[in-house]
Amino acid sequence: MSEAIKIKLSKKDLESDQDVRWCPGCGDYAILATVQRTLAQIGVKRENTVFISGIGCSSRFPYYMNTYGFHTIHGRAPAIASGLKVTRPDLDVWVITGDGDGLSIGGNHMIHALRRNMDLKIILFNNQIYGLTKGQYSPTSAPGTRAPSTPTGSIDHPLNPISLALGAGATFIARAVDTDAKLMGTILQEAYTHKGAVFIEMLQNCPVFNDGVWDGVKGDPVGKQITLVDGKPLVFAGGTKGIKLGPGLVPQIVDVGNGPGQTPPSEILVHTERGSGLYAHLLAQLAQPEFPIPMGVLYRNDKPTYGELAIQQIDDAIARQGKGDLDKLMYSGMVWEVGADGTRH
Amino acid sequence: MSEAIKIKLSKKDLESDQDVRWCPGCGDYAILATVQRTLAQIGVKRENTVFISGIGCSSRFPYYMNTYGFHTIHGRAPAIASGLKVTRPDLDVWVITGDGDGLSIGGNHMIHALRRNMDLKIILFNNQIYGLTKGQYSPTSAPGTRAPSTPTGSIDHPLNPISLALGAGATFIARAVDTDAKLMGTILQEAYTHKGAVFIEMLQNCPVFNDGVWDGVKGDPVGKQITLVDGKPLVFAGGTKGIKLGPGLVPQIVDVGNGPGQTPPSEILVHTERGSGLYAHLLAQLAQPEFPIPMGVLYRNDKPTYGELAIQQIDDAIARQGKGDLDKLMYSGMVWEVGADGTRH
Amino acid sequence: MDTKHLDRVVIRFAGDSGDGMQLTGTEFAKAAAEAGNDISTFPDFPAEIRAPAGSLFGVSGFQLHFSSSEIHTPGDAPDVLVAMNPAALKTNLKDLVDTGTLIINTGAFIEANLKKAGYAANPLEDGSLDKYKVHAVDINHLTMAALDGSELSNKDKGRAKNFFALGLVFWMYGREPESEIRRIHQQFTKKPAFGEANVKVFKAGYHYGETAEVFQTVYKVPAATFQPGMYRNITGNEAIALGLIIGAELAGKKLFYSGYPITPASSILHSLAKYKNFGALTFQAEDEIAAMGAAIGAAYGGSIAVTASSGPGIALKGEAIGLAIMTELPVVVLNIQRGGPSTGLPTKTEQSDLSQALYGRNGEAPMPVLAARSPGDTFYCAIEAVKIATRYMVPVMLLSDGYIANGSEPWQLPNLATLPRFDVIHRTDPSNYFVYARDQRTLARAWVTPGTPGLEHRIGGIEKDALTGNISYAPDNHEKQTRVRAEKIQRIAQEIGELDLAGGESGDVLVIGWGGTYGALRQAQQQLAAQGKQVSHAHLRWISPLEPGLAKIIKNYKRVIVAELNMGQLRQVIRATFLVDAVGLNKIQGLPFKVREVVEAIENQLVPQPTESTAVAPKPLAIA
Amino acid sequence: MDTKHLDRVVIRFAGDSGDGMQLTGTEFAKAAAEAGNDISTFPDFPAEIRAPAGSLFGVSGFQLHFSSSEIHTPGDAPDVLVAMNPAALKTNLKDLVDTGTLIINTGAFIEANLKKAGYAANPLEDGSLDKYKVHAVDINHLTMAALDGSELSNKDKGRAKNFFALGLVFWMYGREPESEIRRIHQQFTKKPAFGEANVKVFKAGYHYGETAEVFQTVYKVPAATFQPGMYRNITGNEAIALGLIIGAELAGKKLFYSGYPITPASSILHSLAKYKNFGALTFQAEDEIAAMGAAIGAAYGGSIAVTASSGPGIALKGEAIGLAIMTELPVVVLNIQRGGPSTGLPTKTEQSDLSQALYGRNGEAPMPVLAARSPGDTFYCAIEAVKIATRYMVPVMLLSDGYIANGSEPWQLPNLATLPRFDVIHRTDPSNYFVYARDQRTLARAWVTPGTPGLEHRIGGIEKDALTGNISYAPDNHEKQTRVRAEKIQRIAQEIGELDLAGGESGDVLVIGWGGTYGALRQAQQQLAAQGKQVSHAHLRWISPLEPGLAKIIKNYKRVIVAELNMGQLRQVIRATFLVDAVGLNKIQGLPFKVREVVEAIENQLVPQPTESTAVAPKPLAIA
Ligand SMILES: Cc1ncc(C[n+]2csc(CCOP(=O)(O)OP(=O)(O)O)c2C)c(N)n1
Ligand SMILES: Cc1ncc(C[n+]2csc(CCOP(=O)(O)OP(=O)(O)O)c2C)c(N)n1
Ligand code: SF4
Ligand code: SF4
Ligand SMILES: [Mg+2]
Ligand SMILES: [Mg+2]
Repeated sequence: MSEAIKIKLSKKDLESDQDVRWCPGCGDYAILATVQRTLAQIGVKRENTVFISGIGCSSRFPYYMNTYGFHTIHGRAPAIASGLKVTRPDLDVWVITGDGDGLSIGGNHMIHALRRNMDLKIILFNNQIYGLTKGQYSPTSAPGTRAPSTPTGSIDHPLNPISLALGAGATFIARAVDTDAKLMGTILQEAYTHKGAVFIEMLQNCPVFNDGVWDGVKGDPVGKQITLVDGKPLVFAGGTKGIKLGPGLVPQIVDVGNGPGQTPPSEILVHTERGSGLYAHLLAQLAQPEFPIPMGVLYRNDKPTYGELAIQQIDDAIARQGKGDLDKLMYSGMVWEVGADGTRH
Repeated sequence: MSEAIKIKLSKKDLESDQDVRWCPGCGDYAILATVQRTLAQIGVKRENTVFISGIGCSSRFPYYMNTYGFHTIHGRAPAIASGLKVTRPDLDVWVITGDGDGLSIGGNHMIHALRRNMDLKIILFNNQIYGLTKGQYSPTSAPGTRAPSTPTGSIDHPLNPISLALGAGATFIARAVDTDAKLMGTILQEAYTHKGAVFIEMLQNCPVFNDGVWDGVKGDPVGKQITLVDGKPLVFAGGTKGIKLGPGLVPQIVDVGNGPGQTPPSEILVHTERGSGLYAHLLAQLAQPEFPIPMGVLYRNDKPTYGELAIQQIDDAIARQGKGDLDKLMYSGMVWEVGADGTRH
Repeated sequence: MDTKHLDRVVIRFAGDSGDGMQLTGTEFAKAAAEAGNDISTFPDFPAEIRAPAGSLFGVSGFQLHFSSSEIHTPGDAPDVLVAMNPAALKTNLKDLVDTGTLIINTGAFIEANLKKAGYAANPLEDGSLDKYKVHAVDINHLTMAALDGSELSNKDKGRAKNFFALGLVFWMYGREPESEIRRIHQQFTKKPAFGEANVKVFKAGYHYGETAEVFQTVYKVPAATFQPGMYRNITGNEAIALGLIIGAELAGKKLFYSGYPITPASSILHSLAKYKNFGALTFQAEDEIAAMGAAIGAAYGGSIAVTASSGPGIALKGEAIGLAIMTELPVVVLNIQRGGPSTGLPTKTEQSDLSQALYGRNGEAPMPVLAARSPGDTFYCAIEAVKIATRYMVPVMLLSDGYIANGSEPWQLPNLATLPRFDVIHRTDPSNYFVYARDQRTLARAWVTPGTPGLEHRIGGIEKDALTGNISYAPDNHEKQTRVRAEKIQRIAQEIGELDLAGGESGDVLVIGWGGTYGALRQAQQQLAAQGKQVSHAHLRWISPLEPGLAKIIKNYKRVIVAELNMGQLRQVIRATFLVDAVGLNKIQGLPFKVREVVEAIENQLVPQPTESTAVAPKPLAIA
Repeated sequence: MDTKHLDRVVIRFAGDSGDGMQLTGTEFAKAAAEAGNDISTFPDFPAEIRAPAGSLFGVSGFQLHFSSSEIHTPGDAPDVLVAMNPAALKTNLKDLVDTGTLIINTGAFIEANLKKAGYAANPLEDGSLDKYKVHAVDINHLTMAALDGSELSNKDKGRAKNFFALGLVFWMYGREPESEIRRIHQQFTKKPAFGEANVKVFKAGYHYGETAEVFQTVYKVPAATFQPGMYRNITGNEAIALGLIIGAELAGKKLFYSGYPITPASSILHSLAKYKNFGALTFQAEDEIAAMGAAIGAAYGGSIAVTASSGPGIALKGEAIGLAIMTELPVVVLNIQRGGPSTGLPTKTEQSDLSQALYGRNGEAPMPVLAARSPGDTFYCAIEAVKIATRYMVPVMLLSDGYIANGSEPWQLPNLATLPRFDVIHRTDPSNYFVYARDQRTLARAWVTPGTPGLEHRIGGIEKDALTGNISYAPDNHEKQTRVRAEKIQRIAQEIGELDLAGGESGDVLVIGWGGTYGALRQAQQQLAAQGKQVSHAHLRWISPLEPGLAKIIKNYKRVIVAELNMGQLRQVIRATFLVDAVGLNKIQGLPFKVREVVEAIENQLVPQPTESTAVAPKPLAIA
């Protein structure tokens, strides 16, 4: 990412001159505002910031950012962003996608970009629906979702975006809900400083086609979510409840405390952003309705990025063979001369 | 799957009249022979058995089976097989793919077929290379693989096929190496009886472009693999060593026994095919060189298949609305009559 | 209060995406149909789901043409414009005929909205509307007034205002309010409170027209005369879905439909998903490639396999369509065209995917291509596509477009009993079966499906032996198979009926068209023929193979015009095939032809003039 | 022992995929080139990596044409066939000229192999080879004998037998063995034991020829005369890789190449991956769509972005190519064509992706298309593609094919210093910048890359305003932009030089060709012209836009033949553009034209005859 000299920026500086075209009440507005505010706080260079998206309501995002932006085609943003980032390491490249764009048609590019640890900051707007095409179910829709293409309910088992990202090899994984501006902001700050493949699942409400899908996950005190803090135990409901690992590697909800029938804090799992892959999978599997859903930074891991390694290989080659000599290159292999007499010498 | 009336079949009955066109010594021969032998032992109906493949050396497989076969296009076999299976539940549909066909270009169809729990038996021939196109590295190639397209070594982090399948939602996951005909046979037998998305990773040797990639994983006694037995502890090296779950959810190799510095058998993890998802992820993460690699049936889970549910919905609709009446359908909506006088009545 | 008789009226309802203009238009269209008019509709909505209120890009429009005589188009220009807010007025006024009637919801003409619409001054006050018959009505206020005392929230009350407009026009055109009231109640059985409110407001609008002396005249458009029979109002996507259901029935097979949502094709999937009790299995795939793949798998298994998309999705299916061509499996591919290239104009209409349909695959990969001409025609085209695909063992591309997909017309219901069946027979006889042995007449290979004992065989995308179907790299075999695949497509000509030609078999100008432009082209030809002009119109259903009828007549005209909503894609085929110096009438604006545009273009060709040079790559004849 | 002088020789080496025939052929070609002959080679190998030994489908062949005068093709039919086993004899004998020379490795003619090759009787004994000059040599045995006492395993010893054959032909054609011996040692520096063995066997073969009195004659093919200059032997894929490196250099930019492996394009990626020290960044993507996507991203960032594939992969790229067209970004797309449709004939050559290149995308999506004519020409075409893409801000499709990609010829090395540069300038001036403001001459928009302060802007695949580039659904704007995108392609004509025409600007027959058929067409024209026939040959480099030079002359000939390795794809364009009744010379066998085939086809047109009816869709003129 470009070294961010602190230039004073306001949210306004990051707003483009385009009218925002989302439906009134769409969760996308809140995410947009938070991104604009956070980038202003960070003081990014607008000219070195690029937003690349696919197709979908969420993918209209780049038009509204007063930075460079590319609204590409359905599902291909991670591939296009990869080509840009490896050739232009000086840029901050953000990818905006949706649950359909990024996990249905674009699922393969997504996992391969993550696998390569491309230095991209990918934000997936998960509204569990295809908004732009008027409300068909998506790969994250709950089983039984009634939508125009599934009037009697969807029958496929949804994907868990966090599990998929983890399995694919993302090195920074986080989750927040569109109504929690504060948490979104913190996550974006952290994501900005991470070198490597960032995957953020933004739980986004689509009031028109899937209103209230995320109502169930809002609120830590009421025991619907766990707000993750690195090094702190996995507790919720005001600290009265916690998660421990039960027999057969099955997570359990327990009452925290030293009283009878309670579990001592020492046995509660402690959140570790840089924890083991298995621990991260445990977090990924904590899902509604059985469990409160973890919010915040779930996983972090520092690995060289594809871009760094690619450029390293070029530098090494130059160090080893010297900067390429074009004439040498042309004259390599069996070369001979034909003289003025037209025959070979 | 078609109810298998036991008709006596020999391996020969499952061999087509086509010359097998793999390189001498290719691991594909052993897998082919085992599939033919096992299906003969099961006594399948050849006419109800279909092999569908993509493109690659491995994908030539269907030509050699004396069953129905479809050699399709690169990466799309799971999608094509899905269309066949949902419309023809009476057939046994096998999918043959490779690490490039199934995880590179075809990765998205793979995860979505698994997610939907399509009743397909998918066998992925993993030779960690693109054989048919002469040896480029694949998504499963070890980092640093030197291949025609990566003369100074590959730089992307490989995918773990088992983790991916698990994350996507496969309901039967197994692994074997091409030299272990016995284990391949058992797995195929088990897979045949499973209803739902089967994912089998066959570790296959490509003597021409990637010779010996799997030499390191052969042999339980020497501690290079764990042969999984449902209900039995995760031990290897002749039972002298085992796997236990260490602090921070990190698996550990320990000496098994009650002596000093040894770990009592009771603390060794016990293999459970129908275990928790987290346990399955633990198995998936046991990889060379730190760990011996688990062979056999890693995971099993019974869920309704996409096909069952789709047909259920049709039956329910008929039960609810009665068998569709075409005239009613045509005459639905606002219908009016124009009389002989050409005007509306 | 006098009554004026009109032959035809074109009315357009325009307002915010949230104002319910599509519903208002649809309901008024029903009333016109009910009253026995011929009708044609043209919904025109923005790409945004619900753009912010009052914005220019958020305006949604619905145009209705109703008439006492036969019509083919939604009309060139509205005689009446209902504008629910300033943005709607701003974006639609230019289309209104001079001296046209304007019904304006003054309640929405507040400072904020005027600003959003970019009006410096209020057009209601600056005299800029003087040349029109303006009816300024505060619909917002009157709606609220009508619902005074209702327990609905003000927001919900406001939602009802489109019913006021509907009531008003019901009165203006002397429509029977009763059946509409019934329909409203039906539609809101689940929310009776809303039903009540909407009816109240609808009546209020109706009575306002009656009482407010501003409306001195009631216009009556007498009933049109039709072929005797049963009719319903239908859109192209509804009809194509029905055609697929019936097509599968006529083939005696089950329907499998796989698709990935895309505008304007999605609603076909939505319709078919409701027809489960007809045994139709629908599959929403992860992308278009998978949708095509699943269709190929279903076809291999013996189903009537169909997939649909629009331009970008069809581009993605190209490689897999090639597999269906090589393995000779019957799959029907629907392309509901929209504006391109790339994402283009997703909600606008265009005919620019013809070349892609003909050539958008690697290698020599010819496939049959036909195009539907009107909403109702998509029904018959779907059936024909199923018939040809199964009879010739080949994937078939059926082209429709956003205009006929969403547009509607009164449609005479066919008598199903009279539709010819084409039952599929799958070969089951193992005795000397060869996978690529062909039928003498159709050149089709036998459709053998898995599950058939003794016929086990293997197929694939590599070139196959002309008889056994085994992999073959033999040079002569490849040439032979390539030519057979091409010849098979040509043979389909034997299934194609008479060319649809209006006007003489010779004359001054022949206009050739295809697909959704039928209405405008035919109407233009009729106008000019009525003036005694030697103008004919040939409308193609089949482009590959090219309709055989064309060859017989195309050289009999002084001028040939190929009219299409693209840069000249059919024109290229016509010129190459017949070496005729056909000129192009081309419009690439995301909109259908206006009859006037076609008439002018033909008249230009009627006055002798040098035809454009053809020494350069075809340059289309642009229209004003 | 006498010496016979020949003008030219065509020799083919044929054996198992494992027999090393490609190496043998390549080495013998080097020797011919070294001796100053003009050469042309044609490797022809199976789709299988290493098919089982002795199988018919496992036969791998390498044909070499070397000559004392200028040649353009690897020769119609071999004068000499080296057959290492029965399968090789069986599959190749039919091509050998009557009275041709046969060198047969009798050691491989054992029962088992004869059976695998489908020989009932041993052709060496049943007299079926009587009409040929047969040299029966037990190469297997002689190889073993030569390595008697070597510490290599018998398997490894056997591997050396191709060097025996090589030595033998070295002697037959009086080639200098020394430098070959040097080359062998170099190639095996890592495994000296093998090097030693191969040299031993090579010498044994050479001396066998010398001593065994069966070979009475040594044939000498004198050196050809060439343009003075530096030369190297090069294949099409090697040359295209060099062209990309140099093209980027001439543009003053970095090269980014993304690809997904596919025959016959993969080796370009392999070459470029070795050029890291030239700053070339190569990316093996997860599929072709991602490869095209990554190229678009790199172009957006300011790199010279290139992606390559073959037919099936290009089909997959279609939608993304449309995005590059809409956003007007420079990407070079290489299609190394192979036999289609679908997977088709992966290792065989064909020209059947022209239509796909021209039309294989949704909407009106024209793009420039050019084609390389020979291995060396791919170098210049690659440079030209980079130049046009960056100068006109458009994706460019460059067509090559398996024949020129793998075939080789002596290539005169250009003097890099004399190649004109076309340095790219990225706009950095923010003062009144409009994203879609265009250059007057090229109609290109400015190439502004991220990282430029003050020029932040947004682009995308939805139609854009003709000036600001903001989303626009305005009808007139769409028509305007569509026409500008088309006009931009036509403007490229101003960059195209003289038409390559051999023969008069008028005459009896004009043969029009494009791409890899150049050699056969040009040689046929030369033959007939030498006989005084009024035959000309125009070879097109640019198909979109069509070479302007063609319009001037095409009407000056009695007959026009369009010769292509497809069913008539260019012919369709020629007929539509010029309304000329061009007939087709079409071959779809996975093989290049033979000069004889072209000559015969032209002669057919020279005798007056009714030209085929053109009232039906173009039917090509088949060749015997
Ligand atoms: C190739 C292609 N296929 C399909 C479409 C139609 N389409 C546009 S957006 C979309 C899905 C959008 O869903 P999601 O990614 O969840 O975004 P959301 O609108 O919900 O924010 C689809 C199917 C398209 N534009 N291009
Ligand atoms: C669309 C398309 N892209 C690329 C190819 C070229 N191709 C054929 S097989 C293959 C990869 C094969 O690797 P894998 O799936 O691992 O099979 P293996 O040969 O190793 O068994 C590729 C890239 C193709 N045939 N089609
Ligand atoms: S449809 Fe849903 S996701 Fe799309 S803009 Fe409207 S509210 Fe937002
Ligand atoms: S290349 Fe490798 S994988 Fe392919 S057939 Fe040969 S040995 Fe097997
Ligand atoms: Mg969504
Ligand atoms: Mg492989």
